[in-house]
Amino acid sequence: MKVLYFAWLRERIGKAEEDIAFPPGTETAGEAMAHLASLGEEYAYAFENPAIIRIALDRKHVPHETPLRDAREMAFFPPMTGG
Amino acid sequence: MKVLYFAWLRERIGKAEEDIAFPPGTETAGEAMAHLASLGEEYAYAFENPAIIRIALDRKHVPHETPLRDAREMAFFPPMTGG
Amino acid sequence: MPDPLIRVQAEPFDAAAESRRITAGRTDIGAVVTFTGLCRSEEGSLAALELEHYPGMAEDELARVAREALARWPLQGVTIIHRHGRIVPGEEIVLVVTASAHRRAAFESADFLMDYLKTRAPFWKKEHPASGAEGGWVAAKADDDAAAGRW
Amino acid sequence: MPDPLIRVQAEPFDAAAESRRITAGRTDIGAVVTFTGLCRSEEGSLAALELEHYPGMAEDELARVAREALARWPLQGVTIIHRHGRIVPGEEIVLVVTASAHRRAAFESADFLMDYLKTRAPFWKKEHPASGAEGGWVAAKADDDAAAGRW
Repeated sequence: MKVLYFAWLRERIGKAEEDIAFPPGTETAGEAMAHLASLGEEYAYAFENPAIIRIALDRKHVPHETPLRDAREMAFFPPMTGG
Repeated sequence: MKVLYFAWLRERIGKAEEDIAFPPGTETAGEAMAHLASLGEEYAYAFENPAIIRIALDRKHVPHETPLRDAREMAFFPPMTGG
Repeated sequence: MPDPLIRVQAEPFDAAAESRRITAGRTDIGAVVTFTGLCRSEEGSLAALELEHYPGMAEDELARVAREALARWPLQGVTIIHRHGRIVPGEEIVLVVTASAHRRAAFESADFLMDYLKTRAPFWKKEHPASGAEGGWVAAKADDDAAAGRW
Repeated sequence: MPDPLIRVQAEPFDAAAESRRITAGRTDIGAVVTFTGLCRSEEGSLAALELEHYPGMAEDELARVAREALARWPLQGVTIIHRHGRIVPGEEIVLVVTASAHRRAAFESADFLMDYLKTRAPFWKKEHPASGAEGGWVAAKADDDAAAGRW
């Protein structure tokens, strides 16, 4: 799946996007995040406080427990500060 | 005293302003209005519903019971509809 | 506290220029709200509005409500412009501009100013119908008083 | 119901032109509210803001909040423009324009749009200090969430 990172998540991980093949049994957006957090030190740092991370599936805000189903793009970012 | 009329008060009375010497004993803005209402048919028509008339003394909104004291300009008008 | 800019005029105004006048050269303003009130045609039934005002008192009352807003909210600028005379549908009647470091103060004070000037500023609207019939004075609305009572 | 006009762009915008775009040639609009959000220098401590956004989703979310406003208030026009990229103090960041027959709908919907886009639109601000030190990401404010919760 195409995975995007924004703001300090992007900076901590060191890339803006990548393709990730999530392991079988990865059902929800939150489980996908937990998998990413296991990919290395920079990921662990980015996701050290999972409760504050916002997730979008196919460009829509979703709760962490949302099933991935056939989503094609997932994005992780801190709370928004636009406006 | 200089007396001004605006909007439909001006139209009913047929003039925008005039000088009025109020009779001795005219203490308040409301009493001044009652005197004006006695000056003729057009005045009686203009002031037929005194409760809705707004009064300004020297260009400040005042309640009807406000003493005239040494005010130099009094204005009568309907509720405002600007904005 | 900045001085409010108050104008009562027959001429149209330029909302953008008034907004720029407040913000130009400054870097401490985070939010600018402009309110523009326009003359509606009421589905073609209105040919024009005639706005009568009390010269002198109109300016005084607009300045009074502006100073009240400046006392209640932390504002870096307040502008109120109110037109008088004949105004046709589509034309602008009134402009309020407020500027503040923060958006809440800018929104609330602009809203307050419109409510307050509607019930305090000595202006009266007469409608000239498109039919050519004799015009009538607009009646004050109870909900304008209620709106001003919110503050 | 009118289509909202949504733009996400690096370039500055022209608030007056956007307001005119909504009102031009119409006589059924009685109230136009514009909100402009500007970059503050924080008493000289800020050199610039860098606004990152999620292309595609940013436009979608702004359109979503605009459609929500159109569903909740009787509006004749809604425009939202949000800039991204480097923005220096004094420059404009965001514009919201709402137009309605009546002032209450125009005020409330503009206020709503700003509260909502702050908490839903995927934009992130990084501060570049005037000192030349490494910039930091602006933290989301709890009172922005509280403000959005009012609606």
